[in-house]
Amino acid sequence: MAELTFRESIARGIAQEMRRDESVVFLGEDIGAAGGVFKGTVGLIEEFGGVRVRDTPISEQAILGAAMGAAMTGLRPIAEIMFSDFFAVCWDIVANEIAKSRYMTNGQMTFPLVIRSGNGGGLRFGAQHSQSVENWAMMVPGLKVVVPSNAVDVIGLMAASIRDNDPVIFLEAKALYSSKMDVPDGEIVDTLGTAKVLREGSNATLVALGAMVPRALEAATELAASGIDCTVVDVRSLVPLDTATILREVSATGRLFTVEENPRLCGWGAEVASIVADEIFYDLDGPIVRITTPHIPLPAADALEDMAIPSVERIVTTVHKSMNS
Amino acid sequence: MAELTFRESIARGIAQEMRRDESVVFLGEDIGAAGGVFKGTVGLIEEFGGVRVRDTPISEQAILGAAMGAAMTGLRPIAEIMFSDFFAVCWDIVANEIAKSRYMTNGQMTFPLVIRSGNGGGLRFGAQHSQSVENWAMMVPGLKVVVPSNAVDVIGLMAASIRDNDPVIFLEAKALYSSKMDVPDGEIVDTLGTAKVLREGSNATLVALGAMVPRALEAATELAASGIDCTVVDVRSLVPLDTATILREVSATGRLFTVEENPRLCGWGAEVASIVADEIFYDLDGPIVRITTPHIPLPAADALEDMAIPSVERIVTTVHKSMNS
Amino acid sequence: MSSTKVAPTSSDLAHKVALYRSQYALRQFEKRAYDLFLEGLVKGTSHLSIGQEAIAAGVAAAMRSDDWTFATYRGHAHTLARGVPMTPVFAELMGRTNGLMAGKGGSMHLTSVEHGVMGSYAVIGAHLPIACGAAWSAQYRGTEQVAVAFFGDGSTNIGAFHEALNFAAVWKLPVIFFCENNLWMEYTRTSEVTAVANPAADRASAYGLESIIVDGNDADAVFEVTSAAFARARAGEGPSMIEAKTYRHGGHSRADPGKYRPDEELAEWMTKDPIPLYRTRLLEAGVSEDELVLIENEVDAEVDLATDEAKAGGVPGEDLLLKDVWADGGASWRN
Amino acid sequence: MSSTKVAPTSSDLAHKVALYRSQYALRQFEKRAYDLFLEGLVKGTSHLSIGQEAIAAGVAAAMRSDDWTFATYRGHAHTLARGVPMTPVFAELMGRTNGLMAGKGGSMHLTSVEHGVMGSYAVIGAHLPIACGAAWSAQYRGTEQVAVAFFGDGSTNIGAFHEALNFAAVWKLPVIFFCENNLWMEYTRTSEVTAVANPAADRASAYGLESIIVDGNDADAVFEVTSAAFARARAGEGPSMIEAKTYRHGGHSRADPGKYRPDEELAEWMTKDPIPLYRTRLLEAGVSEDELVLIENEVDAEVDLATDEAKAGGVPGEDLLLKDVWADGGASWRN
Ligand SMILES: Cc1ncc(C[n+]2csc(CCOP(=O)(O)OP(=O)(O)O)c2C)c(N)n1
Ligand SMILES: Cc1ncc(C[n+]2csc(CCOP(=O)(O)OP(=O)(O)O)c2C)c(N)n1
Ligand SMILES: [Mg+2]
Ligand SMILES: [Mg+2]
Repeated sequence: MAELTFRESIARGIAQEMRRDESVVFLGEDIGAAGGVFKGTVGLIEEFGGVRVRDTPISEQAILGAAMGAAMTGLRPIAEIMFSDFFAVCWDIVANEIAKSRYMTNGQMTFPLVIRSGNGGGLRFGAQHSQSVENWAMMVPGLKVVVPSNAVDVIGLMAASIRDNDPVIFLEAKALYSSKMDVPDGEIVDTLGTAKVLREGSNATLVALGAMVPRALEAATELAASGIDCTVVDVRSLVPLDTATILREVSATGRLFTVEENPRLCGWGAEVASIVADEIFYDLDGPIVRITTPHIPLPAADALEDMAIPSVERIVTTVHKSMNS
Repeated sequence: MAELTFRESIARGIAQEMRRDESVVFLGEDIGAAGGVFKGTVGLIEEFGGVRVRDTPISEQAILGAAMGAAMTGLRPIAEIMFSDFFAVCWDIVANEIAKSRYMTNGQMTFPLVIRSGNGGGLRFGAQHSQSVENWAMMVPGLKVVVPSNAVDVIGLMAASIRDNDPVIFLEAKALYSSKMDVPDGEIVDTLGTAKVLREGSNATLVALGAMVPRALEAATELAASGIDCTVVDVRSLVPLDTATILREVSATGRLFTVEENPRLCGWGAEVASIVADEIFYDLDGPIVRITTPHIPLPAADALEDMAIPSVERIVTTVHKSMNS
Repeated sequence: MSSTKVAPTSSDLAHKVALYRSQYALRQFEKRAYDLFLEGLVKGTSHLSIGQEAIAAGVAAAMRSDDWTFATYRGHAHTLARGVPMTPVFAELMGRTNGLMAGKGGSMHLTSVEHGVMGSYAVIGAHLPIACGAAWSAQYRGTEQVAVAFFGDGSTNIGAFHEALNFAAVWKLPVIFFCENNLWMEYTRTSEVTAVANPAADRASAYGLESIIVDGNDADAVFEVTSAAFARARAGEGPSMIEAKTYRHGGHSRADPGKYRPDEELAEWMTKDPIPLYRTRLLEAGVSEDELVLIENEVDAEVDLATDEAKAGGVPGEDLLLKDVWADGGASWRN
Repeated sequence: MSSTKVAPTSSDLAHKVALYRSQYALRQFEKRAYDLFLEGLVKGTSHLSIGQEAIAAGVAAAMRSDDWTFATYRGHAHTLARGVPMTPVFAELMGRTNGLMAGKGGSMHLTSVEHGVMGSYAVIGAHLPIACGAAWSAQYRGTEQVAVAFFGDGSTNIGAFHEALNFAAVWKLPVIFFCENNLWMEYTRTSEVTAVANPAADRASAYGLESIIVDGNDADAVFEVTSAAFARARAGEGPSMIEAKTYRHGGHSRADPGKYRPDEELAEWMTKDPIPLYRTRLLEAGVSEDELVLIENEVDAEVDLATDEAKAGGVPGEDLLLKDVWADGGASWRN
């Protein structure tokens, strides 16, 4: 057992898998000697050498094209896109090539690859370095999408993603990089497509993802103090989506609140809300409410950014208001 | 009054605005002498010349970058992205630059530009030339998204988009290009953010977009024959979204069915469903059902493509099943 | 344009006869594909490379069977040239269950991993970085396999081209970038939208590469220049870029008559049609007319048979629709 | 690296003194910005160009007031050099209401349309095609305005670079692509991931452009070479690409100490610090020490005042949060 930060867990998860499987290789900008701009890959080049851990030019299409071509010919590459905002410069390789080629070839090709990326706001980096793009990936058929919320899950889900035979978009909440946690020794391997119930309540179900998970938990504690007892579900994996757990937990309380960092329109919460409104409509006791960042680009100033992203306070107020109306 | 195809209406709408305003310019691949790959721009270079209607290299980032830079310095460019799938090669310019720059500069810049693109399936072009990407655009704050369903709306909404001072993603359903309609003479200018009620019913509300609109209408006729009387709403504009009309029409019938060409997860229908499940929950008489393309890349074979995209038959069956359960 | 002339030996001749057969087969296949399109049996789009066969045939002849081809939407010839049988390719164009990808990819996405045809890519430029990835994996595993990516003149102006070329050069990857310069994009002349005269070759130096131009209508020249590039790649000397001058006889796709091209230009290039030229060369080298006619008849029969076999294929159903989104064979995104 | 030497005239001297003032001001501004960062008052990131001031100052001096600057995230100097006052720039870094964009953009997105600073772009390469668009609009309207896009050595390997260069060349756009080659990307040496020695200049020929290299630590040389490019652009002769050799004294961003760089390399470049060198040049040309000290004192006072003014700015509230997504001033996406 050792206390690790979220960022340290990334290197630990990758190292665990690189030790186990020679076909795992890793490429990206400044991931080698520099240890990554977020220091998430410190020590990897030292342990695995410059052939398996390789710095690239600033050429995101080349990075992901290389990952795709390597995956279809037998390697299991991990590629880093430094900030998830930069998916926009290589989206064709992700959405049109990697996501579709297995299907288009009727299963002739397999793409066991992971694209990891720093995602989301909270660091006052402004609109082009702070986006939550989990819904960009979720809406494209053929991509798995994993978003851990703590250091232990980072390791286990990273391992599961690397071992998975499909392309996984692995989004690391930048706001959580320095969060800490006790992490057990030894190999950790988790399972994709499993949500976790972090807290059981009877009045409402909060469904949250990534950096919103600790906030939902904190809000639940506050709400409990004022008599609203909430279940909190950490989605962890958008594709595959553990609808069984979500539907069960929403049925049990009759109320669903999503807590989303992505801008409002067409977020993962809209998908979850729609599934609930279709499949367990008659179990609902009241409106489905999404708590999201407003539909705006993220501002840089700390005061503004804090207003934009759902805060504990906003979660508490919204749930209160909706439960008491 | 003249009978025009959807594709002819595009050139007519653009010409109407280019005649009116010298600052409207038009660029894209093969739009000039060739008249566009879908023959949507025939006659424009002849009327407006090669300075205002300009062929480009196969450089989508340059095309949209040029449109953006021209818009911020006083022109009103129209840019064509031949197939909407190719947004993936220039998504940074769309999602990170055009969409965000007005906000980031605190309103110092304005981007009166239109990006038009052939969208959706039905032509057996396979997964990389058939996508419905309206949700790609809808989820990015700062973009307006317009999707006409008939020739008259093409002209009016094109004019409104060109005159609008914000960036508009104008998606033309390829499957509708050869559909025909009587079009009045003279100037036609429509209003963004207005949905149209095409049919009033009392049992259920079908909300459809683009190429799904004629199918929803046809399904409504069939359903009426078997006693289910449906309202049909043509959304027309995803951003701004005419929630007033949608909420009113869903409230009136108590049931919502969306008919979407986009793959299932995080489509515009999920957004509409979520708004309804939040704001008029107590007016609902039963589950909200989304009728979508399954969450798969689109197959090329005609038989498979026809199975994938919502058909009149599938709409009818789904509504029947849900209303009678 | 350089092509070393050496007196043919008998093994040379066998090789050349095979090259002729290959070019002739590609031509006959595509003529039939066009007929099937006009008959309404090919439902989507299709992009023929009639006139450009010397490239597909010449490059394929220089490849090891475990090398990799990355083609574009104009990929019929490159697919067949690697040994993929005609029947599944016809069937794919027709959207049948016996298609190369059971109808799921269509004409623009022909793929046969078994034959090293690692996909046909329909978004301009994408496959150039992807080919780099295959080359990287060969380099990593030490297999001496080489990846070849074909692309058109118009595709040299897209960002992915630049990223792939630089990346391959820096990592010294065993990849060959092969530009088929047929002068035209869809309906626009490439020279009107390109800053240099030779869209690929004039940019080689931007990546520290040698500038190589070859007569793309001469299968022997293509074979030679490409063989040298393969040798460099296998020796660890990194990527090459080759620009072949050629012409497509027909339109860009489907039923496009290609009327935007000046008559004289087309007429001039018709005189350079690689197939009759190569036929004459073989006759001059001593191959008999009878031998060539025999080959042609065999190929014609193969095309007829493949057409019939393809037509006999079934119509794909829902099992295929929901097959192989994921590695587990299914399409489920939830539990 | 070329820089024509001519005997200074008095008007020359005034111009040069102004250039010195500009460089000195850029330096002092950024030193203060760094202090504010360490104090925790600059909350997000910031990328300093200490060591590269000769470029921002030299290019700005060659611009017409209605020309356009397109900068990167490393854009403080380019913004200030166009005449934007220090106070709103400091305030923007601190996220205050009196910031240049009221705190909504931050350090990486400095924009002042009023001064022709048409934005700072934080995704590598994006602004190169955008600058083409501004140049296109100048060409269309016949205004003889010119757009300048600054970018780093590492940015030459991204797709948008290639597309913009070709596009500008083909359309003969009045745009200048200015590469500030400071040898490093973030923490990786650009030469390790780039196929050519001069990442911009060695690629000029791929776009039919002249290869131009200049000493980026010599404001006079920068001014001259850029002035010539402006003249070409205004004369309708199209784009230019200029590569300036320079060095950043500090790390890439924020508190990065830049330890990955060899000590000798940094030491060597410190001897080429553009500001003391230029100061010496002025003294040798007959400008008095007193005059320079006066300028320096004025600038120092300006920096102090601007710091205080910026700090006095308010904290932005919800009105700003929901302002100006759309041209109507609001953020509403529905009725
Ligand atoms: C990114 C992208 N932009 C545009 C297209 C549409 N398109 C398909 S083929 C083509 C012309 C390509 O010309 P060239 O590269 O010369 O190849 P050729 O078709 O002549 O073989 C275009 C513009 C596309 N498929 N992808
Ligand atoms: C598309 C993209 N990829 C990566 C980054 C992260 N990044 C920011 S600055 C930088 C280094 C740029 O180096 P260079 O172009 O030499 O400019 P310099 O910072 O030296 O001025 C990188 C990789 C980015 N902003 N955008
Ligand atoms: Mg071509
Ligand atoms: Mg640099």
